[in-house]
Amino acid sequence: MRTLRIQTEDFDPGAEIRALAAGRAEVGAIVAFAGLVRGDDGLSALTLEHYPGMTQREIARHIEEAEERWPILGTTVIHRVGRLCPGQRIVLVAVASAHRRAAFEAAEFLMDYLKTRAPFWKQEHHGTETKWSEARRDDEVAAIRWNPA
Amino acid sequence: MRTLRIQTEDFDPGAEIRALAAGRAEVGAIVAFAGLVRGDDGLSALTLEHYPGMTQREIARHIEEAEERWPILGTTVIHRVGRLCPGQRIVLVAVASAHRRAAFEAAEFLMDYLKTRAPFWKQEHHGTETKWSEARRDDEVAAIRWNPA
Amino acid sequence: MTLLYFAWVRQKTGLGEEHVALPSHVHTIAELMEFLRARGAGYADAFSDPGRLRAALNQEHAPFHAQLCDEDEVAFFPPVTGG
Amino acid sequence: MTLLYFAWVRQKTGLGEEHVALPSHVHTIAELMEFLRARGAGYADAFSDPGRLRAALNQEHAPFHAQLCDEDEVAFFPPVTGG
Repeated sequence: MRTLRIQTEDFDPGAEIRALAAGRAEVGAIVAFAGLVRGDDGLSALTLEHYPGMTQREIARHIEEAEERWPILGTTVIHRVGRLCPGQRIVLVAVASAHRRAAFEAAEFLMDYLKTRAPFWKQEHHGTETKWSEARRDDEVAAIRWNPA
Repeated sequence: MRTLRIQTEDFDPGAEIRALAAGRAEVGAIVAFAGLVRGDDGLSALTLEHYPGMTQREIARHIEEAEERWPILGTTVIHRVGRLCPGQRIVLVAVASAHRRAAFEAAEFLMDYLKTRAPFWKQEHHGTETKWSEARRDDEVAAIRWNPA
Repeated sequence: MTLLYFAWVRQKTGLGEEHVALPSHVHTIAELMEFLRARGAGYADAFSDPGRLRAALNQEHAPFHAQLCDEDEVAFFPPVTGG
Repeated sequence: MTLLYFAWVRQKTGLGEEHVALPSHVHTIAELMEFLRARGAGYADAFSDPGRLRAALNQEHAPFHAQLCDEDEVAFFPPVTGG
């Protein structure tokens, strides 16, 4: 069971969690990650842009990789694009498994990919100022831990 | 912000996730774990019993320990007791933080405690047969990794 | 003192909680288990193998050599299985 | 071929997508960047420092020495920042 959506609209984490477990008695654990826009440093909004053809296929490939690495029973990835204000939800990753360890690891693996290597670009709005976010070093390190050279 | 409840009633993961983030622009990450009763081996129901005075204080102490170890901004722990059927929710742990790593680690730390060392006892019902669950070795190992001797 | 029993210890003793006066010769949890074992068939069964039991003293896990006072709350139960 | 520009590359070129015939002397992404740089001030600015750019060929990350065909989709963008 796989759900993958890139959308401008908000999503409902509770409904997505319910859908992952619905009617499946083998699911014992669901780990859900919800990412929110932080209002650090006077941020007034973010605008997210992505490369649609590449985003879909790269995320799908990482879901497949997670399915190969861990015994998971379902995955939901929803990522918003467009203009988002502090406090708004930006991403949801939810993974269902029989046991908790696989669900935790697969969810963290997918989040590390999404936050570091997925083809998204962020523009930060501070009042009337706007700048493009730079790729971050510590995030690169986080992604590398799943694929040591 | 701390929520800790041991109850027979069900809970709403979506509402708990929303409550953890509500009006707090410094929250960038919420990791929620929902545990469900699996229908393995023809299990028809579980009955959970706990030691109320000890459960509350031990879980509260582990939430405090998580707050000391990771920069977390809020924690919700809800555990159900009483009779539960396959597919029903049994536990929710949700942790809010500025960044994802702390939220993932603190949620997993609390779940490992709850699943291995919290004073709960489970009775498994298979049709008309009933037996008490035994403590599990692999779970003990999972809990030990947070506190190497 | 207050005695609490959980899981199959509760089932074997037939009750979840009781209040007893601490006998003067009972100073530790181990001695309390010995004393309880003599209280009837259900107790004898529940406390026949201390290796299968765990104890808490005033809501904290405690070793069997822990010292007791009359106001203490002592609980007996099998190893916890977690939630 | 189809050319796509994202983030500040799109802002500098002034468009997100365009279709161009692959010139016969352009065989690699590096040569394509050289060719594009000569198309006007916005392009010259966007492609002035290849070290700040990344490319994808048919929706896969690709090195600048990758070979091109006329039906290819080539995208230029800054290093991704993730979601």
